Amino acid sequence: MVIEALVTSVLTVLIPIYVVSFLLYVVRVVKGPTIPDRVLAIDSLGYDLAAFMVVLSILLKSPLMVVSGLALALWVYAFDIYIAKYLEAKEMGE
Amino acid sequence: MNLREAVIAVSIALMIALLAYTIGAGGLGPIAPSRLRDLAVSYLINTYNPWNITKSALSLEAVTAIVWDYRGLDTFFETSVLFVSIVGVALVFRGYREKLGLGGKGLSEIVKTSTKVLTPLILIAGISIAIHGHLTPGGGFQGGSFIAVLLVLMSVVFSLDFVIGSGLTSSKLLMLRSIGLVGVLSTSVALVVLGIVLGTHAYIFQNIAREGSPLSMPTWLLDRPTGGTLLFFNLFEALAVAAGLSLAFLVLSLRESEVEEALGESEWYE
Amino acid sequence: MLLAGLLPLFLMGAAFLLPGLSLVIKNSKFFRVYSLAVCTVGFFMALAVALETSRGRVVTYWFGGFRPPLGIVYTIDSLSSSLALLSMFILTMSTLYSTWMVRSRSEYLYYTFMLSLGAGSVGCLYTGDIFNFFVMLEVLSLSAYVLVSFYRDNPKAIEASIRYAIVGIVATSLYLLAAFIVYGSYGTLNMADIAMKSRHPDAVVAYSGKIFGDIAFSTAIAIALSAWTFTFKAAIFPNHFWLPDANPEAPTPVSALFVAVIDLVGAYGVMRFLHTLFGAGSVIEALRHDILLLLHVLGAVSALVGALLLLVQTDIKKFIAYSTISHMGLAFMAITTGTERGVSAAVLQLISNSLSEALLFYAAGIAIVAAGRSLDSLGVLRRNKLASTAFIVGLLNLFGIVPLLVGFWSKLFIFMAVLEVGYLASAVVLVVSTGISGIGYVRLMNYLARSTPKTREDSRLRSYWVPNVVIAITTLALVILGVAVIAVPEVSKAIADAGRAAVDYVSYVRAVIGV
Amino acid sequence: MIDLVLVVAGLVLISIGVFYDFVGAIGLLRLPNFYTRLHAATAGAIGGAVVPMIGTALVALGADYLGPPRFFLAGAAFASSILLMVLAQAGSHAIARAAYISGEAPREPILHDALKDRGGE
Amino acid sequence: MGRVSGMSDLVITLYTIVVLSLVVNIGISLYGVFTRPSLVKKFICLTIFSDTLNSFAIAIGFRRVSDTYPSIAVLSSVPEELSELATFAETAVDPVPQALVLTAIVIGLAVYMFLVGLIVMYYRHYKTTHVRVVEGGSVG
Amino acid sequence: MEVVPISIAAIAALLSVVATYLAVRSRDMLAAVVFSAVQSTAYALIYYVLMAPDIVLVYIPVSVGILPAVAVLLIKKTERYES
Amino acid sequence: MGRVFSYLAVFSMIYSFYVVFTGATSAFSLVLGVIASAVASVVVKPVLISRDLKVSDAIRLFYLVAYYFYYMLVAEVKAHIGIARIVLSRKIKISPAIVEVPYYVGTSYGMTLIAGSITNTPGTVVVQVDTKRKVFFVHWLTATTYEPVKAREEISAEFERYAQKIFG
Repeated sequence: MVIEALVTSVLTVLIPIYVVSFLLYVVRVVKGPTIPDRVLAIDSLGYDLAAFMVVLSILLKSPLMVVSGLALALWVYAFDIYIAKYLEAKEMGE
Repeated sequence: MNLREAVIAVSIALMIALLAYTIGAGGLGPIAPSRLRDLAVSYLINTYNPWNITKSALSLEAVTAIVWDYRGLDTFFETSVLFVSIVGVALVFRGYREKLGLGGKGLSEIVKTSTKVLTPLILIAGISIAIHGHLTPGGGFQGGSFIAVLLVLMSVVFSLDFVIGSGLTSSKLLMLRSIGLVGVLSTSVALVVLGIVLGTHAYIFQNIAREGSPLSMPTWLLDRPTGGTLLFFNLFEALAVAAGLSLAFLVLSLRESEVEEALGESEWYE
Repeated sequence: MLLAGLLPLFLMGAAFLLPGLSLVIKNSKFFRVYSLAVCTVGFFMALAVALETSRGRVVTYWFGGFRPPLGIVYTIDSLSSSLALLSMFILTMSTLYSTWMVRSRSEYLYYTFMLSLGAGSVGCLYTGDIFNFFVMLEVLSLSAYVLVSFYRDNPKAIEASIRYAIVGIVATSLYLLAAFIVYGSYGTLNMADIAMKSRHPDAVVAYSGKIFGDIAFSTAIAIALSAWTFTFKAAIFPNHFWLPDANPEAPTPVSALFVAVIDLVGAYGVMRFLHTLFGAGSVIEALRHDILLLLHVLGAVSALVGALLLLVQTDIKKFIAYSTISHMGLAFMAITTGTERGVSAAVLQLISNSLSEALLFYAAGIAIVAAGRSLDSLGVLRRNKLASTAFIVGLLNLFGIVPLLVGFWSKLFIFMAVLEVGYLASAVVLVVSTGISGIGYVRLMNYLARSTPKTREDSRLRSYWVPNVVIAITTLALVILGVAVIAVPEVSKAIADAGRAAVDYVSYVRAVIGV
Repeated sequence: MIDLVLVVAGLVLISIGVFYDFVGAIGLLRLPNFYTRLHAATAGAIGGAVVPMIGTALVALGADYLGPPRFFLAGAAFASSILLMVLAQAGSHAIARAAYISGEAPREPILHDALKDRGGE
Repeated sequence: MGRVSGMSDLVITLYTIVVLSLVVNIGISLYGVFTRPSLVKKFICLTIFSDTLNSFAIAIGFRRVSDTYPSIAVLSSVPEELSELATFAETAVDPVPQALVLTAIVIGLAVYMFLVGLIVMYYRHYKTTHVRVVEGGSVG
Repeated sequence: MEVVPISIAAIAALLSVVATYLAVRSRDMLAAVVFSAVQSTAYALIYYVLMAPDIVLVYIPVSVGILPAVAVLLIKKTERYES
Repeated sequence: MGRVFSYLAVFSMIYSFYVVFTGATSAFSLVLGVIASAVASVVVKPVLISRDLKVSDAIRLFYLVAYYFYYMLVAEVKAHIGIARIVLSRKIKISPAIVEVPYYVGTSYGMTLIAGSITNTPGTVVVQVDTKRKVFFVHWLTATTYEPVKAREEISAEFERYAQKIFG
């Protein structure tokens, strides 16, 4: 019971900081100015959101939801790679 | 903003205003209700209910149970839509010839090696999500799309040459997809066929014994429930989706030089 | 009834096998025979289902063995079964016609989509579940987009397909939104359940319990959204633009299918939603009346617009497409009278329209192969007595002045139906649009009799027996039906039954929920 | 007792993670150009994501009020953190390389550019 | 509920914000579909549009539980007795919209895949992704 | 207790409106893809907070993994800027 | 023998990841996992391993990976404190530069390990790699030297010592 209270209260305090940093990431996405900047911001946003989802699954007491974090991290990486390929190559299949 | 745009804007605004008003006026029940719709309660009670087995899917996961058992027909035709779309892409690009040796440098060595390391991990994560579809969140489509995005990733990172060269040609993917779909189809009618053989009645998409049709799929494997047909559906669906989506991407990302020959030979007869 | 549940699955499964088989079998003849066989079997399955539902019976099939609000159920009354029979008939005919008309290196792909189109159409008509209706609508629409773009070397075909697809996606998405809203407020997806609860908001049904929200508001917006979708599918006035774009660019057998498969589903949707689900006696009676009136006006407008635009066409396929718009408008006028008689008239109109448009396309197809799509090329048909006779029969049927043909009776019934509810203006519109389109039809006959087109060489022109068989069967169907509507009481009763089935929600609900 | 130690250690790691998350966000905003921002993003990915994931795994092992699925949570969180170590560096490198080759992002300010005369290749 | 009503109001307000933002998104993306001339932009707007509809459905399926947060619609272990199921049904969210949305997402994906094929083909023919305005076509 | 997750959902929803607006407005298609990825991520967070992990698992591969890949491919094959 | 061992190595890697990932405690998961991992290892082995492994490789690997992570941890902590200081200070003081950093490992896995370590420590990012000349081009946030050899001492020498031993 002590553990539950401890975990819940600490996480509840930490979550606003997470949300603020997400907002700051989004500011960078909106400001740009270039595509790599935006992608970089999305990249960090995605990884941190993945971690956030993992953390949130403890707070929401639904351990089974944790896989979504992994999925987000993986496909944000994939998104990175697509944009990188776009910038580098002449054709996507190259 | 010209007149046409203004008309569109106004009508859309009207639509969303109506929608918002409907929601605000309680058209969909109270906002953030504390009681569920009764149908949802029926599903939740029955999803794993050994005490009322004729209504149950014997799956711990209510969403997978609804997707593949209670509303299995929807999902079957959803897979068909995917099938139609993938074959449609093949139709629009028909006549292409996959060519090896068009060259392809892919991305840098570091990305290549990292993706190489990731490959088995993503693959096993996808398979794991598919085979635990009736126990944890996930299922056939989720697992299959994991694997499909892996193939997309490989064709981007290593180049198309690498993917085709390692044996994943479009006809092989088509074959895999057909196997998956035929698996889904035969799982859905398996008990009907068995019922005809044994002389009893069974429904299409039947999973566990129902009133008047006593046939049932195996419900336990070792120490966990299998959800009857759900395990098979998830596996076949994962195969079909993985093969199908990568096929579609493969065809879409063909290089222009591979397609332009096919475009030259006109086969337009009206 | 296992057969009913199996039919769409059977068509779709047959389509699944085709690309797989293509890796093994390279001979395109096999695919023609295969898909023709599948369609024929499907037609007889639909026929069996239709016979089962005659005399007002409602057949249900529970998928997975779950009781209706819990699982998906196919609910087939004489309305849906007769329309499905029509769909399957035209599908079989078109497939047979395609074996002559369509030549391509990858024919198996073409037949795959024909089969999935049939599966989608029959699934839409049979289903008793609004979400399943959406899924089948997507099967149908996607197959249609693909088939429109079949001649991908023709830039116009690609363009038409894109336009059709973009607006089509929005339309089906709006239907999806309507389905979500209905679930949100009714707490169920089953059509019979909804039909019951819209009349008796206090009803408690096993498994789905009571309604959840204020159904008056949500029903209104759901009807508005889904009506938009259905007018799009049925090519009614503000949403008619896709048909003259897309239909002519599709292969001719597919153009022949459009009315019997896609427009039909749109009209069926309106019948189901505005008569069975949220029909007379439901909570939004007054609003429903207004919506019906609006749709009636739209139907009248599209009847006129179609007839007027038809006059200026120089392309055979576009001509027939505009004629379709006009006739779908008439069907809509009949549906939206809100009476049993109106719906039966609309069913007859759909049958007559589908058969004769298909007949026109089949006959014109020969001319198109020989000389292209301009109206001049119709002169080619003079060499083929059967085709030219059939073409004239089709035109007369659409014109609707020959009492031996079904088109006459359908127009007469529509006329009576609109007069019955006192819409005098609509009766005038009916007559005027018939007159205007009549000018067009006479013009077409003139081309048929006089024009001397330049023909071209084509290997398909060596033998005509396949199109001739198709044309003969379709013409016979048209004539026999026209006689039977009056002479055979069973047929006229069946048509009346189909109309009653749409309005009679009680037996629909009773068959599914059992109260 | 061991539970409490695990949970506290995990919470400390999560807090460090939150801090680096914030550092990453601020760095992304304050640093002058794309290449310098890359470093802040790395801090956000490793310090801000891998560390709290490991922390969550520890917390999950300790928090027995979550029931048997907590092993699933711990395992998946740990597996995600391992994957993230591979993903983050490959992603950063890929986008940096692409930006350099395509010249999409301005390189200034930069004091020394060993790649300049090679055109990025 | 046994809670301060101010708290409850706050939750309802926040939840209304979610739903209304989704409704606004429907409007914006639909506007984009109909007014932007580029097919690629239409494609992107369409994906946003259908995503928004799906989110809307998920929002319909959410519920509130007194004292705690609702749980996912997955049983965490094989139930031993019937009462566990009743508790589950009292705390879990609505699984039906999730199942429907799952289907809808896949269908959307399928349609968009094909649309991309068409757009590529369009570009091969016309060398542009702009929709040409021909003979009164108003898809625009 | 439930205020925290719901406020996260509300913030994500507002963010998604901004991202959608920018995606519709921007003339650079690649930027539009990037903005729509932000919108997808925000939606994924909404799904997560509204307790739909199944949807998150299917939505993320589709909407961050496949559709952007296809969209980028499309832009590569056609043109990047709306003229 | 070597072939079988290669498969076995891949299989055990996949299977251990699977067990960690699912937190498997049930026989159902464990048994199905064996089948799935076997299938997966057969599929990916040609992609993953080009030369056959030997048994002796495996034991050495284990220790080295442990050491490697130990060093990595130290470097990470240092670098993270550094970046936090830079970012949160009132005026940002940086000296960004792209420098050449040579490396000497032979295999691509070793190279990736080093590059990954460099990128994963904030403050240095590998922008480009030339596998022919065996040089990384590293973007360095607080560059102190532009000399390749000296830069290697500061950035990657420690990583490389372990990478050399792990992947030779």
